Amino acid sequence: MTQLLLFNITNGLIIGAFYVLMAIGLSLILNLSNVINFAHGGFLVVGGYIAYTLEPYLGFWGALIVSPFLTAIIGLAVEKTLISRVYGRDPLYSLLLTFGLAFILEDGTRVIWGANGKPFTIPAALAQPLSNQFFFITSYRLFMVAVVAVTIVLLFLLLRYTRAGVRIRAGTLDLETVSALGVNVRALRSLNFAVGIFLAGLSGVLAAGQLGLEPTMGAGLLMPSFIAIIVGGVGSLTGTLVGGLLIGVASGVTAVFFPAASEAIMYVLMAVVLLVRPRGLFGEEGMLT
Amino acid sequence: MTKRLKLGAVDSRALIKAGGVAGLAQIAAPFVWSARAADTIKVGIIDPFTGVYAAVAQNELIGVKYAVEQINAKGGVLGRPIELLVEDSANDVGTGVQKARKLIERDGIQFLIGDVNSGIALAIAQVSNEKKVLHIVSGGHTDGITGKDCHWNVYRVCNTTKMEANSVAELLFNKYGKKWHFITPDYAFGHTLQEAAQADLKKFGGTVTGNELTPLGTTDFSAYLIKARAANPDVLLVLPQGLDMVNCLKQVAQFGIDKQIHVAGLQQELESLEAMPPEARVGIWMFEWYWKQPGVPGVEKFVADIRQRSGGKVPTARTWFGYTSMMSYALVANQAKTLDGVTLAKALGNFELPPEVKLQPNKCYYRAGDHQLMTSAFVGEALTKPAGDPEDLFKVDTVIPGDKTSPPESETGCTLQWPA
Amino acid sequence: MSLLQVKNVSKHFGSLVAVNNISMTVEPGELRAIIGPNGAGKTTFFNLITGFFTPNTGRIIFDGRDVTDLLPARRVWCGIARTFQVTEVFPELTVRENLRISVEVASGMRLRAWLSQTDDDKIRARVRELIEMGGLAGKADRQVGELSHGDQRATEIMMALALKPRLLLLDEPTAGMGDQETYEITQLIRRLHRDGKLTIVLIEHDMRVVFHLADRIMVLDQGKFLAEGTPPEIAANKAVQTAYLGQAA
Amino acid sequence: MKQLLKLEPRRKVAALAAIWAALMAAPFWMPLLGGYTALGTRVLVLGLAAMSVNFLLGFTGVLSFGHAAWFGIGAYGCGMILKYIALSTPLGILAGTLAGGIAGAVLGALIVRRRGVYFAMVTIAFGQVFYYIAFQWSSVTGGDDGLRPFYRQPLHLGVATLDILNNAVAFYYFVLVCFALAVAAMAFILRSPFGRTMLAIRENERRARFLGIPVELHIWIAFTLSCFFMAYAGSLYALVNNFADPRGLHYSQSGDFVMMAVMGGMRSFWGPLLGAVVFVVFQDYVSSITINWQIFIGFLFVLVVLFFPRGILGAIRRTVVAS
Repeated sequence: MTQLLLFNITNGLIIGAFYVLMAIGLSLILNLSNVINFAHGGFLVVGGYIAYTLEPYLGFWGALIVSPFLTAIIGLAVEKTLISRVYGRDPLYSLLLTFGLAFILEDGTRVIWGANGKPFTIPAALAQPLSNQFFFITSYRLFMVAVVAVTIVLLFLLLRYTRAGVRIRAGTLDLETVSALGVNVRALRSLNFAVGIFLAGLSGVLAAGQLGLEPTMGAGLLMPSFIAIIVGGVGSLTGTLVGGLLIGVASGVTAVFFPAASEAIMYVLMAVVLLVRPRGLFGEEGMLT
Repeated sequence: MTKRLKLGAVDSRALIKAGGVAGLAQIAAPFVWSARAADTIKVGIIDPFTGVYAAVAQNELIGVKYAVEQINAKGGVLGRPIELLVEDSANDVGTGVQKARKLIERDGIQFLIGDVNSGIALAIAQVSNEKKVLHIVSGGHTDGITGKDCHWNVYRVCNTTKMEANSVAELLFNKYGKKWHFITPDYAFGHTLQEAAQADLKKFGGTVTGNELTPLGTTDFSAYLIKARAANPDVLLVLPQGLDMVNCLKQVAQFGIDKQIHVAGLQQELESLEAMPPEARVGIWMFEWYWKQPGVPGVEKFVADIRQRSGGKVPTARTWFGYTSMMSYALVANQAKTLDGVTLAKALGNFELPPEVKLQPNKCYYRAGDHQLMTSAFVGEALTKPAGDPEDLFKVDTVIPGDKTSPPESETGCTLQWPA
Repeated sequence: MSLLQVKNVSKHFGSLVAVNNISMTVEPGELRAIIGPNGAGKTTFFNLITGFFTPNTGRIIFDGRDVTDLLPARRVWCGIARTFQVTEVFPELTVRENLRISVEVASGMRLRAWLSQTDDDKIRARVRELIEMGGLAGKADRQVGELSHGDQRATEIMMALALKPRLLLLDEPTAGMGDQETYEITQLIRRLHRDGKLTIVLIEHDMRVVFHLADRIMVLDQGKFLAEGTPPEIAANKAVQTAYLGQAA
Repeated sequence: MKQLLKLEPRRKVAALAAIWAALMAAPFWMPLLGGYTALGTRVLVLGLAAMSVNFLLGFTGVLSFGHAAWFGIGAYGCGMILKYIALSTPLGILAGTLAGGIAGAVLGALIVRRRGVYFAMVTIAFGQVFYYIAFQWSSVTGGDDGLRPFYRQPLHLGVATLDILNNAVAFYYFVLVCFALAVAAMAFILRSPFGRTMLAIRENERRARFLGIPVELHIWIAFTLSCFFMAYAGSLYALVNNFADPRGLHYSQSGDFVMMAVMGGMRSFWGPLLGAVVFVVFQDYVSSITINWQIFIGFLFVLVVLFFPRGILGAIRRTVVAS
């Protein structure tokens, strides 16, 4: 029993790491631009399908690197033409806009790649369990965790040590002041959005290696990311990180004892956090409330 | 890319052609349909063309359209051409019910096909029953449709979950072993499928080491697989369908579980196998219809014709479901020389499908007592390496006739209430 | 007894001390002005009195009752009403509707789903009275958002007045106004104070307004108390001059 | 409502009369335009739901993106009564309305301090809780297969029996009466002093607070009322379908309701009904033509957000004012 529990906690952390990658992208966009990006799952799927299309030409590794960039470029185009128009307006409009975008992206992938799922092949070296004992820790899942870890460390370094990163962080706290200091807020938001979509694209490639690649796969992954953000606290990327891992573990462990509640447990966790600490685990008082 | 766009275009074109001139008026002025010619026989199909069942629903539609083409080329039904009206249920009951009412109340269809989703199929069967319209459920497997929720006007083409379980159980038991562990999708379809398989297993004297109920839409199966492996069974039965099954089998293969435990399941579909990487295509399964049947009359022509209409893809079981549903109506109506729903529903009982429609070696007929089509099960193994054709992903071992897999009529729980 | 006693309140945001150990006593019927250079902490001090923020230290006693920990709405019920530096009204509603809401809330009818004819008549009469008093008669049925700055300000003051407050706090009532509007608002405040016997505390930058209206003046600088006294006393105060000149230089 | 419909009183009366006349005659004129009675009934129910969302969104300024949850709970409540307890349509509606309303009241108390985009997020997430309950507690709710079978029951009106089960037109009028009751209640509340405090909060929350309105309490009441209306609409929806299924609780359903409200015009009382008409008919029409109708719906969203943020009625009013 203890072993089973231990297995599932480790396993939950692995799942959580994946939620984190998606949630951080969502969180970046929410924090700076006050936009809940419903289309995030759609971009994830696009990233997966682009990787699937590139794989025969560039191989898995090439696709892994190129696909997120292409997804980010699509994201940037969407931001420039559509989303930038609703900045500063009632959040209602950005919600509806990205909601509509989600429809377009899902049906768009269906038009381009077909409704049936696509087999996305990962290198044989990654498709192996590490040991017979810990069979659920495959090299692919370890690789996934490593990619997530490296990406997040890089992201935090970027936010701390580059000029744009510092501005994004400052803008999260007080956009008006940043704007008053002469920073081009428009460009900053575009960059930030592109980074967020890059992360969605990367999540898409990673997900395609483990899950079935289908136009509808993004919608199911969106909600856990939402909850990761709420549990961690809106406005805090560290919070999103912790929140994602937490719900991963909670859902992994619940699946053992009470599988019907493995989704619901995330929401229960969220409800408890909201009751005890309304701003989330790492949320700043007053932010976005 | 152009393939899909073409299919979209075909939709409206087929709509127009199917009804001759009539359809054009509908596109141009959908709300003023009284102007349309009235000499066509309208047939409706409701299926989830968007959402998680989109792929199988779209294949079904290809089959229905092909059937309409064939029927109209041979003079239609009672000399009148069939006009096909296609409606998307969007995998939503409310939408499905509304579309059913629209097709029946406004468009005045004579015959209804659908839905892939069992829940929606049951809901629209309620509507078709209320309106006394002949209805064939093409792709919803839940037992109730031809069991305790059966209606006089509703027939079903695809298998019941009991039939699926009965077809595979014996082979699985003899070949793989007697300790079974289930991964079951947590909804009615999964429950009945699992119960049926478990009952068979008990009959043979085997044991169940566990049953993991996985919520529909589960993406990560690792927690369940950890538990299943710890139970150390001989066979792991993977019962989820569609995307869930793809996810599950992908993870099974990556964890190397298939190298320690036999992996198998009941219902398998070409759509799912095609969505999986080679290493995930393992185990014993049943197909409800398979495109490669050397020596069976009509199959080769059917496959060739469908390939022409689907951008080179072979027909799947779903394509055949759609085709058979549509053909059944035309055949029975031409035979009975009437469009009256009650008469046709009566005539379809014990109706046997001719070779060019059944496309399988065994006898294939609608059972009168529960309105279930006695169709064969194609039991065999999934192929990691395609045998020749890239879409040949399954090796058929045996083809078991439907009346061997189906429980007797008396056990289905169906009592048909015919209108007075 | 004093109407308002503020005792040694402080408020800091992180390391920034916005209000540092300030006390103030306001007598019934008094008109008190608070002045000081930008960043002196005047508005924060106001926000502490009205419950927008809770002070880190110190107490606030209103009419003998400790209101330090009460929520804003409760302080309004005690009789403290305020206006804001940037006019806060209901812009898409008419002047009449703005005032009607205020009157209904003040009459304790805010949760009512139904008004009797007598109640309705009373409310309408009171709204008319306030419209007259604020000099808004010709504009009563226009959306407040479309009105001039001065009229919006007058509406806001009338909304506060509709609450029948015992203490009215005005945060820079003439901010951003032309001479004519400033004059009209000043006259309005004067009427409320002289004729209505209303106790008023106001923050103001325009020294003409301050010296014209105030009974007593308190001066803040960089969050700290600098001086208090009658207008002539403050005018003569060396520290005050330095503070203002210092800022000017 | 004078402030809501900025039309001359006489024109307002005429407009109201026209709306009710159109609704009452719908079963007769709709077939001429290619509609069908069931579509009319559905539009009424979804329109009522959109108006309930707008009760909160348009008149209190609070955006709930999880309102489908209350709609769905209403549907399940009504369905469960009919299926398990009693064969009575009114009892079903009552139970559904209470179930959804009370659940909304409890949850509202939990989240009423959140604002703006955060409030929207929290409502989505909590809405999904109920979705998952309906989806996964299959022994009670029927899970993904939905709750069935149950049938709306004929109404016994003392002297006569109204067969709303088999007579589509009779059922339409039954729904219309239910619709009228709810709409009248909404209009009544919005004209009351409490209704005006809702407007006050929408217009300027800070001002409202410093007028002495306990804003959280008032938002909670408005939220709860809106949940009751929503659950009421949901109960009717269960009767329309003779079915309740989890998709009715999903956040995408909430999105559709919000869209109807915005598309019709959130500042106006009748806007959401108009939005529901346009949305449902558009979807019904496009999805019959192409299986890729979702793209069109997506573009409709984009179009409305970018070019008609005030909705159809808002745009019309603007033109009227400008001319």
